Amino acid sequence: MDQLFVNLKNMALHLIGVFAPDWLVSLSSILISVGAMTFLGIFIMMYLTLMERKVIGRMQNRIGPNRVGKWGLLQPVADAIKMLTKEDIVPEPADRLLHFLAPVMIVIPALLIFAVIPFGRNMTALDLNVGLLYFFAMSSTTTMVIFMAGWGSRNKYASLGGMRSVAQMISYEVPMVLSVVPVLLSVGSLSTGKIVEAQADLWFVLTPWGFFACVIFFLCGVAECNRSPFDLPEAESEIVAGFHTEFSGMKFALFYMAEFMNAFSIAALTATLFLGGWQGPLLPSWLWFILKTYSLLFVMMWFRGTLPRLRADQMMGLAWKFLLPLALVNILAAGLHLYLGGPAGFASALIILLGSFMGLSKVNRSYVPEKREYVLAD
Amino acid sequence: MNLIPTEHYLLFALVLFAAGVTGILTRRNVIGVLISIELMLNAAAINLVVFSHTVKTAPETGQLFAFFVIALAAAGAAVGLAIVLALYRNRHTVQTDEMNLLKW
Amino acid sequence: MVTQSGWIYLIPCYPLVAFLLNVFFGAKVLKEKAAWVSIAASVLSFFTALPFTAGCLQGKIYSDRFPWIAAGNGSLDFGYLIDPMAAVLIFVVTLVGTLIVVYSTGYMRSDAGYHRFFAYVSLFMSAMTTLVIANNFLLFFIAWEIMGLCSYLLIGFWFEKPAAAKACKKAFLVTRVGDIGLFLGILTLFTLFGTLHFEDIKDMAQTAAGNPLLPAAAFLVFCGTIGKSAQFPLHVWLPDAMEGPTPVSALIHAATMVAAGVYLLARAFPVLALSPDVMKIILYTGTGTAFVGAFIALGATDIKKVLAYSTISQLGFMVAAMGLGAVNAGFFHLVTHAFFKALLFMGAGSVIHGTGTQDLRELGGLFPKMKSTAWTFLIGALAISGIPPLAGFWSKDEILTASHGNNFIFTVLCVSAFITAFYMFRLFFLTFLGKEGAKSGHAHESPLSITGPLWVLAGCSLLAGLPGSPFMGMWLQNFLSGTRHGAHEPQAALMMISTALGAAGIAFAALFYLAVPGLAKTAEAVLRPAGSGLEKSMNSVASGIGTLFMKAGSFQNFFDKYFVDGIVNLSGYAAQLAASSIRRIQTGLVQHSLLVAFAVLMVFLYCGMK
Amino acid sequence: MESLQVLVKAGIYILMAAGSLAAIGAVFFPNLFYAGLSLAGVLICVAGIYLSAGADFLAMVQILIYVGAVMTLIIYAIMLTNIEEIKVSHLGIKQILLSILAVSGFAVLTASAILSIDWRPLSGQNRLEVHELGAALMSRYIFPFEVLGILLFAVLIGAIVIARKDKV
Repeated sequence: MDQLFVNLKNMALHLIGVFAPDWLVSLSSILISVGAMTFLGIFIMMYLTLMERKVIGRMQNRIGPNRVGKWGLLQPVADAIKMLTKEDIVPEPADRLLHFLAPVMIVIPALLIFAVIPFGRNMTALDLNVGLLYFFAMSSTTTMVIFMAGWGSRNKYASLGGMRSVAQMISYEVPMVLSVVPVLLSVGSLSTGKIVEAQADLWFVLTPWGFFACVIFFLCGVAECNRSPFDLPEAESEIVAGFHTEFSGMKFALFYMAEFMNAFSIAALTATLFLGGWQGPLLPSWLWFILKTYSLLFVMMWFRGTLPRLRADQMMGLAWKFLLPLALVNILAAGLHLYLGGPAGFASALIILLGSFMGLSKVNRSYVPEKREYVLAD
Repeated sequence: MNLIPTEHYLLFALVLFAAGVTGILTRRNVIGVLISIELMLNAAAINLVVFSHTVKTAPETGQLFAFFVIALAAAGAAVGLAIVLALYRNRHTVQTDEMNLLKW
Repeated sequence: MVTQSGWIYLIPCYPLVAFLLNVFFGAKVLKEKAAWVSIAASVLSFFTALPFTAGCLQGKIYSDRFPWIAAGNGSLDFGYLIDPMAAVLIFVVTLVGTLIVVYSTGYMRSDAGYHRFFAYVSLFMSAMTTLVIANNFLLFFIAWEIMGLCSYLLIGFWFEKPAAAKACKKAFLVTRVGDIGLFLGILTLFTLFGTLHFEDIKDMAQTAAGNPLLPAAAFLVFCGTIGKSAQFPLHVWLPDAMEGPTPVSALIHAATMVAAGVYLLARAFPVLALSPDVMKIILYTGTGTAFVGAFIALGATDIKKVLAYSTISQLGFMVAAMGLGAVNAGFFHLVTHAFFKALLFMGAGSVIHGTGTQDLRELGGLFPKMKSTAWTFLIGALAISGIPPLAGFWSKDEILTASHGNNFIFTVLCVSAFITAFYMFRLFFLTFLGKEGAKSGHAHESPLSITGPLWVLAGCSLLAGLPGSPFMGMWLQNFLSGTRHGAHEPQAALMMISTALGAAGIAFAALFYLAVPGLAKTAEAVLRPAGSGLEKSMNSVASGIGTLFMKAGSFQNFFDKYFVDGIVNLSGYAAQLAASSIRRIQTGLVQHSLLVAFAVLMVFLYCGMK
Repeated sequence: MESLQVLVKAGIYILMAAGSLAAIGAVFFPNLFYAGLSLAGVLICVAGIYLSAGADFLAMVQILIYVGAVMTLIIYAIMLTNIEEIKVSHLGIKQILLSILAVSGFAVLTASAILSIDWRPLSGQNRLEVHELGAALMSRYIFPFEVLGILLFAVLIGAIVIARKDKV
């Protein structure tokens, strides 16, 4: 069962290999995996929207979409049709090229990231030995695309929203990259496959530095995709809808899809790096992977359902004044843990981490603006 | 496994470099000039990478130097753009031909 | 036998001290007593000079040098030289000077600038004496210039009178033209001989015989004389110089300063002798001036103008003598002329003092009122006309005998002598005889301080001729030349002719002005326009020369402004032009300089690749 | 496998062509935002070239630093100095012609130099593992690495001091 999909692919290849020249066979193997990725992306995106609305509904003591299809299962299809049929409005002063290009170019990196995610034992599409760095590179290109969207639509709010989300993404990218360093220290390689294999006996999340790294990584990930507590840029109550205010119809759908794909990849990577990816006792590898990823997705939705939105300065403060120092200390703790090994390392790492956590939270007492007395108009 | 003969890499780098220089010489906007400078730096980095393996004792020299080039380019761009902003604030222009205080 | 004596330096110093005293203490301290200081100074210099004149009589020559400017290996040194010629002249100058100073105490009595006058006169005396005893051309030239200054100051003494101011300027400028010639002449002499001392030049004259510079030097020196001694082209300043007080005219424009020019010719004679054509120029100028001067004097109506033109004419005689080579004759005439011309001027002075006017038409019949002036004036007139026993006859006769060879010159000089006699007695008859003029009414005789010197000079005019006359065997000429045969043999015939000329002149004057009453008016009617016409033509010639100089000056100014300055400005402008063109390169645009840098890089690359 | 190689070679040439086009675009686009984006295109093509030349780590770093950080900086600068409106984006025609002339001269010279040399002995790559790079960075090139760190730190502070409004 474990290698189900791999075997399927090989069978298909043999089938093609019968009557096609060999170069066509290798080409088709690439095509098959790419096709699978794309289909997976779209399928996930659609049913994540549904899942989210169901979960948020349940949290708000309501059922969520159940009109369309059994338990609302066809709701995503309905949304898709709606999105396709909606008229695609392009604002007059907008820059035609940028307005068209932005949605296209935001989906590309989101999809490219899937190549690196290990869905199951030797089920990673492209096992680069710089896999993780590849992930960070792709996620960083989105900043430029957001600018394009914001600037292209010539809308003051859109460009301001774009600037804000870019600033937020850059701020959270730094702690995210640093939080991954302890994992590299212990594994010694950037390739995602090796990382998962290294967690065969012990998931990293169970080590002190691993746990903190996982929390930092997950929080930064959430911030990267502008979700939940950090969704200030396109929050309804704030500046209209952030950088994609001027987009409607299919273009807006693409933005929406890219957002969910990013969320999925963040969850997948957190699972790969810290929760042991597809490592799991009984179930087939890919099933473990799906379980872990979706549980993390559930946490994200949980955040969305419960946590209030962070103010802009609080958000920035969290990134630069809390997560970044914590990540740095985490690297130190991981170093100690690996170097000393055994319980001594474990204890020292734990102590350092808890100490720094307490210190940082004390230092970062939430900023209470001084009491303002209001002068009533006489 | 060298797929491409080295000349083509060098020619591509030359094209980039030539474009960069033309950009610097013709662009009327300082940020345009900065963009051209980035082009030239990339051209140089390509050459470094292409010849990195020729140093038998330390084959990774070229690539590391390319890495340093990229880092420095980023630093350069940062300071350059900071200066552009300061310039814009003081002289309300970023056109190179309007910045001719040294004109006789 | 050459000897030295310190006393000689004192001769010019006494008047100089007098000058300084008058200048610094004249106004406040001396006031009236300024005259006594000058008189004392001139008397002292006269008595200091006397022993040296005597020394020269015994054949001694006083000469000494002291280095004044040490330039490189050679050095310009000053000093004095008293040889027979200087001895005689120093005697004459100091004597006449003293008499005139005494005369002017009376004449200038009530004048405001009393001390100033005597200061200038003393300065003039010291300059004249320095000139006489100088032993080289440079000291001579310095004294020459100071005399020019003094003549300027004295002519313009009554500077509030515009005519006087104009006259002194005119005198100074015209003599300056001559002085420039003299200065160039001195420089040429210096280049020729390397020294300026009279004896050295006399010895070395032969060496430069062939050199073309010699005639040039000679002519240039002669220019000095033309200027100072009022010869033909540059004589215009002398008649105007009459604006000055009469003693000034007497001292400067009769006796001493104008004589300096002739003394210069005498000193430079060795050089002149070597250039025959310059001698010819001198001769013709001299005779020309003599004739013209005499003719204009005929038409003059002002006493002093008549005497001024007569001085010009007599100087013409002396210069002609020099031109003929008869240095001693010329010099002898200079000495006699000094005496009787000073006498005539002082006579005229006392007439002016008495009547208050200079115009002949307002004078007449003064004989009974001013007896001594009249008699002395008569003696002077007789002397100048060349009546035998008096001084004028002997010296003029000498000149006539010298010019005997060249009959054209001889005839012109004879005519001039005749005209001289005629205009002198015309002057005498118009002022002293005939009927009373407008101003003759209340004329009165001048005081003793004026008539005294008149009588002394009358005596000198009587006696001065004898030393040069045959009675004393041509002693003066021999003494001057230092040889036995100083002068030409006196020919009885010539003597007869010259006396005849003088007598004829006087007779005609008497005929015209005394005998026939109507004839005087017609004569005047004819003579006056002729005289003034000639005067005007002479003036126009002089001003022609002036404008010539003006043209040269303006051309030089034009050349200097446009060529010399032009070139300088051009270089400045060229530099500026070059700079402004190069400046354009500095466009201030960064990309331009980058482009240039890149182009240069490409050139290096290309060279590297070849 | 050689069919794959043909594909890769074709890919590389396409990347080079795209890179050159994007570079020319970056230089000649009047609208500066497009120029910025074409620069991003060039950077990504160059990253592809690095991959083909065997420098994977460098490619990823290139994209991460250049496209992530430098492009953001450039676009920020563009937005803050609202250059968009100014129409004339290039200098006078004379300057353009002269510089093109000079550059083409330079290009011809260098190209002739490149083509005249036989590079074969020098060609050939070896794909370097990231850990090899890391080891070399920390052993042989530790000094440049530290200096780079200090430099970036200084640049960080410097850029902020220059760019911010002086608190007057």
